[in-house]
Amino acid sequence: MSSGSSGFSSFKGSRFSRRRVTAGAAALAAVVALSACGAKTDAAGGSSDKAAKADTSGDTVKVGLLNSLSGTMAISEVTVRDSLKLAIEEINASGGVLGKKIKPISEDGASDWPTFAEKANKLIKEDRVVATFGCWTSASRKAVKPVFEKNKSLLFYPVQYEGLEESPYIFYTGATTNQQIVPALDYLKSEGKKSIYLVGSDYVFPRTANKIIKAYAKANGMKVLGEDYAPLGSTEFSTIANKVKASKADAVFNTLNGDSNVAFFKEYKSAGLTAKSMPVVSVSIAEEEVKSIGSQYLAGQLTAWNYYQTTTGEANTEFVKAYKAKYGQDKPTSDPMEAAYTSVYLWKAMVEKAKSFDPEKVKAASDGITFDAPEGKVTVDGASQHIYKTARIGKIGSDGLIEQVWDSGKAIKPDPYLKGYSWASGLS
Amino acid sequence: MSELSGLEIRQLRVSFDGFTAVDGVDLDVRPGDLRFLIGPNGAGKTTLVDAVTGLVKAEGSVLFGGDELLGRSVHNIARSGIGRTFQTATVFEELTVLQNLDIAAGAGRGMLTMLRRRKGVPESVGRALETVGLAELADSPAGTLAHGQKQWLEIGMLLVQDVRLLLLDEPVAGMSHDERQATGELLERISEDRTVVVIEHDMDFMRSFARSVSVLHAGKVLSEGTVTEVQADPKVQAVYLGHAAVQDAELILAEPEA
Amino acid sequence: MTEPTAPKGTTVVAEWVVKSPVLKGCSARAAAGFAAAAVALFALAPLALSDFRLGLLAKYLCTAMVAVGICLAWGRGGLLTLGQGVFFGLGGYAMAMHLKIADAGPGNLPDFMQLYGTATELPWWWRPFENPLFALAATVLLPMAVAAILGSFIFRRRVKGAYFAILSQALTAAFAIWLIGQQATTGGTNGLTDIQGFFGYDLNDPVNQRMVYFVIAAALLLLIALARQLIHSRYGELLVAVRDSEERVRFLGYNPANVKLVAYVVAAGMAGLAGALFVPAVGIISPAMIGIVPSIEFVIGAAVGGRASLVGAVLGAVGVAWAKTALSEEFPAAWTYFQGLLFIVALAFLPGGLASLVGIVRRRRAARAGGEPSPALPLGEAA
Amino acid sequence: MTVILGQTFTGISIGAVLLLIALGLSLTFGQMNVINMAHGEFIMAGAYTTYVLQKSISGAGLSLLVALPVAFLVAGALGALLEWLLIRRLYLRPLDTLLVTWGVSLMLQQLARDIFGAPNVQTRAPDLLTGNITIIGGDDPLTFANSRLFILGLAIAAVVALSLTLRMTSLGRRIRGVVQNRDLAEVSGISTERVDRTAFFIGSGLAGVAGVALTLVGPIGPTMGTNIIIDAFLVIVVGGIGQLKGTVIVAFVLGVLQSVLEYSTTVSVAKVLVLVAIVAFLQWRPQGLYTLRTRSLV
Repeated sequence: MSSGSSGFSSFKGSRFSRRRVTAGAAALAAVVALSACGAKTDAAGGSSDKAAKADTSGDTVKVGLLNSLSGTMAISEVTVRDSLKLAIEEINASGGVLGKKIKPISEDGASDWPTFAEKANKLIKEDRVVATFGCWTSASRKAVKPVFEKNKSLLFYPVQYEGLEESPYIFYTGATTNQQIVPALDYLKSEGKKSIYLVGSDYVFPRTANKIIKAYAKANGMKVLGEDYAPLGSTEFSTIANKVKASKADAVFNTLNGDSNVAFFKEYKSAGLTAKSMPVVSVSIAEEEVKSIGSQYLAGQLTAWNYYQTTTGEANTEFVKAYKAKYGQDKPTSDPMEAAYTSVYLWKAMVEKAKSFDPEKVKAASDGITFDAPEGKVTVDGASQHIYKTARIGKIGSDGLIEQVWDSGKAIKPDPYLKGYSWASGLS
Repeated sequence: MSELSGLEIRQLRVSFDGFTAVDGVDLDVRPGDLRFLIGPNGAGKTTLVDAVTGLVKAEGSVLFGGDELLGRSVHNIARSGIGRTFQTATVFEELTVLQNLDIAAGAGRGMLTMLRRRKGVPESVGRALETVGLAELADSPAGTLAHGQKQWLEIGMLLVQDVRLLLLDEPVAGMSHDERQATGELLERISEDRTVVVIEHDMDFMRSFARSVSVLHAGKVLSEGTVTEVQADPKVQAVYLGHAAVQDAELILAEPEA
Repeated sequence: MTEPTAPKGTTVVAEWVVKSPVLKGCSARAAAGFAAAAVALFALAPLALSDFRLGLLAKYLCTAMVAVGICLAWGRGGLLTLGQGVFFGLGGYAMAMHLKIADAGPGNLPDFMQLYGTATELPWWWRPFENPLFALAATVLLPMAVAAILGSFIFRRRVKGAYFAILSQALTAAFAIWLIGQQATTGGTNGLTDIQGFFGYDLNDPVNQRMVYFVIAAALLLLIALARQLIHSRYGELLVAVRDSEERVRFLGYNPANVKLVAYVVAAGMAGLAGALFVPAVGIISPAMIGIVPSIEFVIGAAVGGRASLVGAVLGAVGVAWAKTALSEEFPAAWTYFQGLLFIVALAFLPGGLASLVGIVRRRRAARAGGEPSPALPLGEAA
Repeated sequence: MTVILGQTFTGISIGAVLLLIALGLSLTFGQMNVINMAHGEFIMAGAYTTYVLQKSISGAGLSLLVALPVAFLVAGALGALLEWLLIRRLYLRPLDTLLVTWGVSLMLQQLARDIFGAPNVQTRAPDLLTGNITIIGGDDPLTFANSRLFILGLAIAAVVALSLTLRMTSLGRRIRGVVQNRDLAEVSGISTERVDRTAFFIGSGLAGVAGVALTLVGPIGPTMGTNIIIDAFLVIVVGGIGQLKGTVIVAFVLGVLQSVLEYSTTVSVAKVLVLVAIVAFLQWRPQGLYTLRTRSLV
């Protein structure tokens, strides 16, 4: 075919115009981009400070609730969100904070760490909240930590965790390792358990916890007979159950998370292992999880927390009553929920002592703040921004509730880096 | 165009899971022939072509212009100058006629040419458009072509591919009488400087255009020769109807394969 | 046909482009599109959006970059890759590793290694990433190399269609599990977080965040231009041919494995670059961006917008990511339903994605205008 | 010795679970070439059926037995509905089916969350199935879990039932006819539409049965399906399309491989190694262990 056909001659013409337009567009884009940057460089400093500053002008103040309402973590985090809302309602009913009502802004972290960072940014910059409550997994906390630090805004984190962290803008109201894992080991030791097997999900908390356990065991004459990790969400535990059984350990230390616990305990029972022959101490199984695994498989097994629904005391009776009244009689209360509930009251007390919502002033006022929490009296340690907590070992009953069988007697001073324990010196 | 080459098949054997589809075929196609392969369903015609083009594994020997084809990959065999079509016209429906031909012409193109846009119409593509009579439709998507036009496009693709051996599987199935005539004349022209092998059921078409015929039956070559010789062969008559006349056999043969 | 003169001829051009596929790669419309996109990305968005929203847009644009690659590999090449998370992750980790080393300063270990690791010095495979040039090159070349190796195995053995999709999904799952298992050297589930600097620029500074946005926007336009060139080149035509009939292409003397490999490798490189730029924009890379779910989410955008259309895929990716943010802010449960519905509607009833609506509308209008309706736009037509 | 026997049994029992969850797929994916990502949610539907039935039937053993047929019907009905609503429009576009059904699976998960709540629910297993039998006594005992034996038995029964149905009944012959040559089957007066829907009903129903079995060993929650679906597809891919025996063999081989690797390394490493092994295997046999030969030009 000759190239003189109509199609091809206009082909050339079109190319020509395309070049021209493209060149024009590129030049325009470049100019616009440069000018946009130039302008922003001058203005940015002022405007961004203003944007990040919390809004305390009206007669309400906003706080952020940052929890996974969808995805795999929603199971646990929704309960935390519910108990945060309960605390806020109670505070508003009794007059609010510094005369201002609290307005909660709830955001969904969607069990996805970058989403947590995004939503934290939104709460601080768009909603201009005075403080944020929430996060559950270590990964989500690590993801938002720089956001709160960058914007100098406060996060209250309500879940037991692996320690080794002190962020100036986070208050940790769950247990650190020396308030949960170390006491649990003390308990096992006092019960005469000489050898243990470690089972955990493959993520930061179990791996760090097991590092601490191994150091403790070495210093205390206990043997660690095995250590196994299953990918998060893994539900095939027959091999691990075989390994545990073959090890003939005195006890199992379980740091599995979520769905994996269900499969693990079903397999554990099928293998003929019982709470009598080889007790399992779990640090991630609270009342809610007992409900979903079934006491058929769990009765007699041990847990380590700072609070149970059955914890005695006036404050807890009222908390449980209020929670069930609001969310249903069949809804149990658990440690992270209690820590979340407590965190709101602690924040209120700090604000009132500081007479300001300003994060810097709130931080400065935090040391020594106390609150009669459902778990008992808690005190804020201003230096580490953790709180003093009592450790409690519980036994799961056939009714699905957890009965306390041991406690540490007094609230333990938080020590996230385990500086007070000589055996832990090589850990970090 | 390079010199004409012929096809030399010796003791070709293809079996699938115990079933032998081609059972020791010897076949010679001399350079520049217009050979028709006929035979009842399941005779092994398409499998034979599959074996030659590397689609199925086979034993024996297939020499083309003196080079062994067996054991080589499909695209490798294609590059040595052998092209084929399929029972159902297989063109790239979402590309235009021009694009189809351009792709067929370009197996040997270098990286840089491939990554640039096509500018103008390559000479061989232009010639093929004229040869197969699709110049008017160059910019239409191939999917919008009529059935016969697709078959011609396929033949055109083989032409620009510059193959020396064309293996055509039922190229006139579903065509009108005029289209068949045109196709036949096209094949005659093509076979002036290429070797052509056609699998066909249409006996009229075969009689009009075949220079030589091979009859396959049950995986073997039953008969070979000119149209007249083959029609007169009692073995062929026996295969097709046992006793009946050739005329009847042709009726049967004219039924298109499902 | 005469050369149309602007501006009266704009609609004529549109018609003309549709009717003459030969010319579709070179239309003035495309150039105008580029100009409009550049103005929107470089001028309008920064003026209209707050720093926070602009940051989100940067994140969406990273998703769009992956979608450009998916458009090429899946839309044009028919390779449904449910494993783009692997390449996104490789690019992201390559970038984040360098930034973590740079943050830590010379001689120091990145923070998480001090916390969770036992090593006193950088693992050997971290060392090359100290070099910024190596790290930058690796963000694109590493995913491409991995794709080349995987692809050459997979395609040569003619693993295709659903097999390829499931295999790529399994690979991304395996990669995520492996990453999580290496906590001491990869940060495990946490990933690499708390990234402070970007080649000497402090990421806490909003001005620098803005610059990161501009870099991302420019990279996206660059990738679109690159993909356009590929799609409209002879290679692009061949790729569509391979998608439609791989065997036929083989009989024309091409090795389809190589044709597919190129698209797969280029898509991997694009995902890698997207991952690398995601890191300074969001400040984190973790296995959560790599597993099965994020990998499928990369595909959603392209599918909804129109897998075979670059513009469709890019707008689809940005739109779906935006819808996720907007809807999940208010109704987290509704988002899941909406996401499911999007998939179903887009794929079952509108396989060309929203981009095919443009074609349908245009044909209607042409029909109403009394002209002959132009032939149905096949999947690959609208660009 | 006990370790080897124990791990082999564990591997076989993992294989039995894989086989149960993949069996339905061998019909829908293997025979009909439909990639149904919502298969995992049909398994979930079976598990929730068990949960719901236990609320009205008190005996754990009885409710489990009742749950098997009921879950088959529930999941089967869901499958037939899905086939009628969506999949029949997509038979020629397998990749699109994959993505569409993934969307369906998202919606079914959220539906389960809205109906039963986000947390896992519990079912009571009959006491008989929570124990174990001792094969070798003594200091280092070898025991087989009753629940695993039950699943193994159930898997074998399901395979036998399915293959008998495919071989012996006229329905089975029609299904195989449609699989082998759709056009010819249609010309021969078989309603391919009805055969498709029936096959899909059976395949999905088998997922429901698998769901009942899984309540004995795993969690029952909205996301339970997503955790296992990829494994199930890999079994079919490696086993080969359209071949029941391939599915059976591969399920057990992968189970044993997984358990042996888990024992000698870690679970994560084992998972990665199994996937690598699968990729390597497909290098060797890209069409899976067993393949149907066809002459069609794909």
